[in-house]
Amino acid sequence: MVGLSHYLILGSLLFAISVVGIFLNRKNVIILLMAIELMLLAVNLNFIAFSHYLNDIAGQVFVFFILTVAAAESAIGLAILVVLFRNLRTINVDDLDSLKG
Amino acid sequence: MSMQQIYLAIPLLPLLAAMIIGLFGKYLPRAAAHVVTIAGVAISFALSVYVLKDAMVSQPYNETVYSWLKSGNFSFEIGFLIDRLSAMMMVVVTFVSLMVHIYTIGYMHEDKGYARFFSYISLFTFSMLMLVMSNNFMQLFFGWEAVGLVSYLLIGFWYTRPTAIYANLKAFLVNRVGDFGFLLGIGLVLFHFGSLDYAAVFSVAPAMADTKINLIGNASWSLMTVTCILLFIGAMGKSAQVPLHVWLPDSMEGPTPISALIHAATMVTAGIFMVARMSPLFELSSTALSFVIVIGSITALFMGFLGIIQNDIKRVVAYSTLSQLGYMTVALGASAYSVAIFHLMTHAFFKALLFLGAGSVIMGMHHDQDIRNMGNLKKYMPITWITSLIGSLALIGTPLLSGFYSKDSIIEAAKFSTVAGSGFAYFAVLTGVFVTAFYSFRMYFLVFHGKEKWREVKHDAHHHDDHDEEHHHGLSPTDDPHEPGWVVKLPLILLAVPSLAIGYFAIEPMLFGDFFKGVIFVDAHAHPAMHELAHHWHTIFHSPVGMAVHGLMTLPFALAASGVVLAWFFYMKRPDIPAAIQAKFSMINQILENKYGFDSFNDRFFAAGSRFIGNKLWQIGDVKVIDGAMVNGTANLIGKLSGVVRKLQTGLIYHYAFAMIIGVFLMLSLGLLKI
Amino acid sequence: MENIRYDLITALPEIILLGMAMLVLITDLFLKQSNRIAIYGLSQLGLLLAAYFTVTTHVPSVGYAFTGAFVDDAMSDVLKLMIYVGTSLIFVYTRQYIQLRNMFRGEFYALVLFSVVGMMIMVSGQSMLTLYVGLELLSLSLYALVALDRDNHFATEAAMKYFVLGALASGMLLYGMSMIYGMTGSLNISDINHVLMNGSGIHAVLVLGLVFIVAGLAFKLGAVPFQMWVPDVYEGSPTAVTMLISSVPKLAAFAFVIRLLAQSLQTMAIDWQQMLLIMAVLSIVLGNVTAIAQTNLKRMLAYSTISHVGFVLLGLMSASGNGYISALFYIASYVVMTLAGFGIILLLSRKGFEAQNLSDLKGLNQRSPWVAFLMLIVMFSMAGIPPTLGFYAKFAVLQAALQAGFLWVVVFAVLMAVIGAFYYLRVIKLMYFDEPEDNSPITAPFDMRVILSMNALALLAIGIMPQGLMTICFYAISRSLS
Amino acid sequence: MTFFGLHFQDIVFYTLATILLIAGLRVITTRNPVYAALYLVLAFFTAAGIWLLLEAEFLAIALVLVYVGAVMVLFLFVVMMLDINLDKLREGFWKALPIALPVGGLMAVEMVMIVGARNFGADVVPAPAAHPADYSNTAELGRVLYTDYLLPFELASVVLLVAIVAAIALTLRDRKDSKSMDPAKQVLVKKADRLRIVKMEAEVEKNDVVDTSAQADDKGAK
Repeated sequence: MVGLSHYLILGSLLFAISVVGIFLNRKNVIILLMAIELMLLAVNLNFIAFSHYLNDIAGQVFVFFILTVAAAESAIGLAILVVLFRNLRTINVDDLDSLKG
Repeated sequence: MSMQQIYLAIPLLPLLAAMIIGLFGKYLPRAAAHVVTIAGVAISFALSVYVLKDAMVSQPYNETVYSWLKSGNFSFEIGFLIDRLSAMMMVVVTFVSLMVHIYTIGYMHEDKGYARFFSYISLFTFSMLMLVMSNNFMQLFFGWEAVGLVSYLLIGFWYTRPTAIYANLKAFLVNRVGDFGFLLGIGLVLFHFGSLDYAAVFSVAPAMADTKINLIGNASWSLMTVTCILLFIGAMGKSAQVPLHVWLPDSMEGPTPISALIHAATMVTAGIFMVARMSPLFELSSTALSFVIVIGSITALFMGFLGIIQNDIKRVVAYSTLSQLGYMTVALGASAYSVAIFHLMTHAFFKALLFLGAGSVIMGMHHDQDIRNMGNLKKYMPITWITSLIGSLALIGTPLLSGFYSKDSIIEAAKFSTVAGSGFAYFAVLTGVFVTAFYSFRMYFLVFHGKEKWREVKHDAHHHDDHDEEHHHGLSPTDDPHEPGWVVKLPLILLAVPSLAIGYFAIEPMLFGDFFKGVIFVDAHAHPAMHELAHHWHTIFHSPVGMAVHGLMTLPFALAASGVVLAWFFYMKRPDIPAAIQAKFSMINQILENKYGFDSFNDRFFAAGSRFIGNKLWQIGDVKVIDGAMVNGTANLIGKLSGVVRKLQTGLIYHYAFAMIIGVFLMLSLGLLKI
Repeated sequence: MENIRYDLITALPEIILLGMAMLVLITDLFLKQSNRIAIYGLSQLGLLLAAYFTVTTHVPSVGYAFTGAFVDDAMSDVLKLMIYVGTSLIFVYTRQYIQLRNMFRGEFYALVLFSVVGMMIMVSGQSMLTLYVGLELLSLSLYALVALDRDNHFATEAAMKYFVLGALASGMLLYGMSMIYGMTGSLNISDINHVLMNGSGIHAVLVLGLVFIVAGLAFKLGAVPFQMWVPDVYEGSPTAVTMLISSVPKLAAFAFVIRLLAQSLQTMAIDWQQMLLIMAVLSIVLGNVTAIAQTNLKRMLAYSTISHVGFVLLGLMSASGNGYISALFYIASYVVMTLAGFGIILLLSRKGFEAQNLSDLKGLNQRSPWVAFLMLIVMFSMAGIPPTLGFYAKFAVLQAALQAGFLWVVVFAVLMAVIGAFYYLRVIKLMYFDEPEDNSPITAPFDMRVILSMNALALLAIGIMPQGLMTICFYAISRSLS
Repeated sequence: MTFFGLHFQDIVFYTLATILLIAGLRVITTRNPVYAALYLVLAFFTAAGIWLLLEAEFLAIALVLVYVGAVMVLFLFVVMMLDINLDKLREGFWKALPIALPVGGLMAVEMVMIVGARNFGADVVPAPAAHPADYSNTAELGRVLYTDYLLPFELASVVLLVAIVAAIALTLRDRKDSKSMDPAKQVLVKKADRLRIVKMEAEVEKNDVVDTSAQADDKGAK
């Protein structure tokens, strides 16, 4: 019988995958943005699972807002990415190191 | 004008002058810089004299002028405690400062930063006055930091060398070590006494004499001992006691008036003043006093040795200052606080005189500071010569001169002291007398007598590895040195007067009268040195003249005299006689050499020996261990650490993200481990 | 109906600023470049109106609006007023700078106003949801502002880094919030506290949530090891935006920490105290040590911020009324100091020249003694030298930590502060003892000079009379936290 | 209904979870960003399925419509728009793996330990009672959204506005070769911008005068 723990474990594994994705990825900024989307998905899964088992709608409302904000966030992220590409002609993560020290 | 307004005016006038010149100096004529600041300091001096006269007859003034803030039980206040101790310090500070202001007109007249310089020394005067007039620890610390800061800035006044980022870190760190101890001490006071007000703390102190505190683990420490030692560590930093002395010789990089004002007469004595002010606390801990006396005697003796091997005129005086500060510390350790303050006062006059004299010589020599290039300057600079001779004689303790009274009293106090380490202290101060006489007169003879050596040396023959070449023009062999104008000579003469006479007039009231009654507290039972000293005075000396006459027959005088003679012999006699003899009668020379085997014995064991000790101490102790390993080591360590930590900031997003993940991971593990 | 009316009145300052932001956006379309100054006036007017309504609707009691999602208490009002003042100063200081850099556009002012609304929501949020949305409103505006100078590739790089790491941090924060929600079944701050007070909830799960929440908060504050973005973003952003990022959002982040840790997770104080302690110590060390090796002024101030954040955390970590008060005092002082510091950098910048290297300060005293004097006060205050404000702020925080029994931490912090004083004094040395490398005159509008002078002198004035600010901080905290 | 001791719902869950995890892994490991985006789409679809299991119907559909339909398309759009050199994109991947994997693994283990069956197992947290047949998830969500959560709802609109403003401010730029009109400028036009009234001398019918003025005009034209 699948219980709450299954959903939460799935969420935590997904979260871990996306976190690893962020620092495993050395080349492509777009993948970073996707890993962030994946991370939010994991969080959403948590909220919905809790919401279901607590029989409380608040968790779903939170997810609703996370989806909205994440959409806005990716719009801005992609806009920055486009500007970045225009300036540097690259989206290689390794090339983003002129600011350091 | 009420007394409070006068008290306020004394520090605020120099501050006002400093602000006017500092902010608007650019828009004012050049002369305005010295006119405004000298006027400020001169009025302060006049008022200080008035205050001192008033303090002789009236009760101490202890009032809060401004309440900064109240936090719980504690309140931070700006307040003045004007008693005879602070009044005397105020007079000394303003007088020396006034002299230095006048002298600076001549010394800095070519410098671009003329107005800036006056602004700083006035600012310094303000800070120093706030320090001595304070009636609480907070304000004391404020003044403490402020004088340190101005001094730090002024050391760098001529620092035009292309310096690395860490160049000043060393001097800075050493002083921070001291300040850190001081701050911890103040923290302990605040924590355990619940107040920062002197009067309140001192009144509670006796009841806390046996309080124990746990610092590390369960070992219990006496509160008084820990507090006093921490406070004294602060004094060690500011008053340049071993091992926190390394910054003082380096501070000679600054202009000479600064060396005279800050690094000889006033700021470096702030530590001595502070300990004397805290006498009610220090009296409660013989352990702390032992610590004080041992540190003081090490400084007094070993810093003197280092003076022997220096060739830079200012460095000789600087090491002499270190040694004299050691003397004062010894007096503090022997519970002879009034003697320490007495020596502080006489030293302020004659050391300022010596520094200003050295500055005059440097000006005459066109900024060549190497004493090996000087000689026979008495012919060209009579006033400087006479006043420097007075200063040197006062320094080595010639009877009737001011230094004699204070220094002999210190030696006597060390002799009578009963705290642990006082035996070593007595030996150290006695030996120190010889050493002091030797290096003082070595310098005196090399500079003012003998051959005019700058006529022989080639200018590229000498070099200072740690000096800015730009400021060492040197004198060309055909030129004669000239004595600077009256703005330089006047302060020398005015300082020579107290160097000669102040001891004679002040010893009886200050040490044996009730000048410091109610100000300095001595537990005569536990620490009898001062009591014995007074007993001596009343039974044997009776008067300053009696003490001088008596002094002629004592060991210190003999040591000082032999030091002078030896210096004369080695630096006046030896250089020409052996050369002449060697040239004409090599046989007789041989015989003379044998006959005077006594001389070479002397040379080898006293002069060469002490030179050797000095050299080794300097190389191993100072340069390698303290300067190299401890100070530069720490500075380098922080510098290197900074460089390494900087590398962590790679600029790469995935490394940043990784750091965040690691952070979360570690916090999570920590949180779970606890469960 | 009464209810909704109360709600709207309570949120009136937010509504006004939002309206003004949109008005700015629309007005901007109809203005010629020469008349653009009007949007500057509108923005300032918006702040003024918001301040007016914040003051007039202020009541000393705590009021809840929007079914408990929004709180109006003394702390929120005080912090909001500080935010208005800070933002207003930012507008004054940055006007010339952005005019010269082709950033004087409606978007700049609108985005700043939006970010201010975000901060106000963070300050007043009483539910995890509101707090999160406020945080994102602030963050998204800031990401865009950093990249607003589109052709500057440093700025773009900084924006990208800020964005990716910021998104990662919000993800962590959300994960933590989901765990707390799962344990308590509520999003509301006070409800969560009530549930936890009753002893329900599995401790391990709560710790899991707590760790992730603390990570998200630490990122916003810029505490080690979540500080990596700070130096890069400070250096890369246009100085006008750096000034914004480094100052007022910290006030909002402070409120965020208070709401989440002190109000909702109060029962877990022992756990988060330890985390904050470690971060505080690391921040103070890393900030002070790394700053020594910096040659870029903005970067140096970034590391200085990190060490200041360490001190704020020390205050928060005490988990006592005094601790929070001292932390609020510290962060308010920090904002005043930072504004003055960056204001001077902006003052020295001119068209085509960014005064962002330490060497640009060389010989400032000869170029302008007054500006050098102001910078001197700022540096003194940052170093914590009495009698400036910075000293008292450090003192208050350390005193609170001492009362909470962290003697050795305090000793250590003092030691590090002493090392830290070095690089501030280095700036003073450069200004007063080195020869200037360029002697170009300092051009700045009159209002900026006057207000900047007042700002820097305030460091001295409040430092001498800190009682007023202290009373305000005391009022804010004691009326809001039971 | 059980298969091999498993409930039907369990089978659906395990199937979807497996696909979700694999898709997630592929998102971060695949070489081509277009594939990564498509794997992410797959992950969203399976996640939507899991949300349906949790009776969050509205959100599941919103995820597909909003996320897959809009956000992921935006991603793909940007990926296609940028001219990226794919060959260099995976360098350094294997070098980082030995560090990344243990840290990620340990972290996952810690998290799984906490959220595992001990604290949230089916026996610890019982499944909630089923909703009545006329229960509408969408209606319920809508009801609270416009009442209890009015403030965040309004703020979310501001967040979206910020995103719009930011995206336009960052990416919109005038192309130099475009011949488009700017309506704002057209509206702002004033008479003085377009029409110039030149005061001229009255025409005098003299041949030489006309000639010189004609010459002057010629020079001006040159």
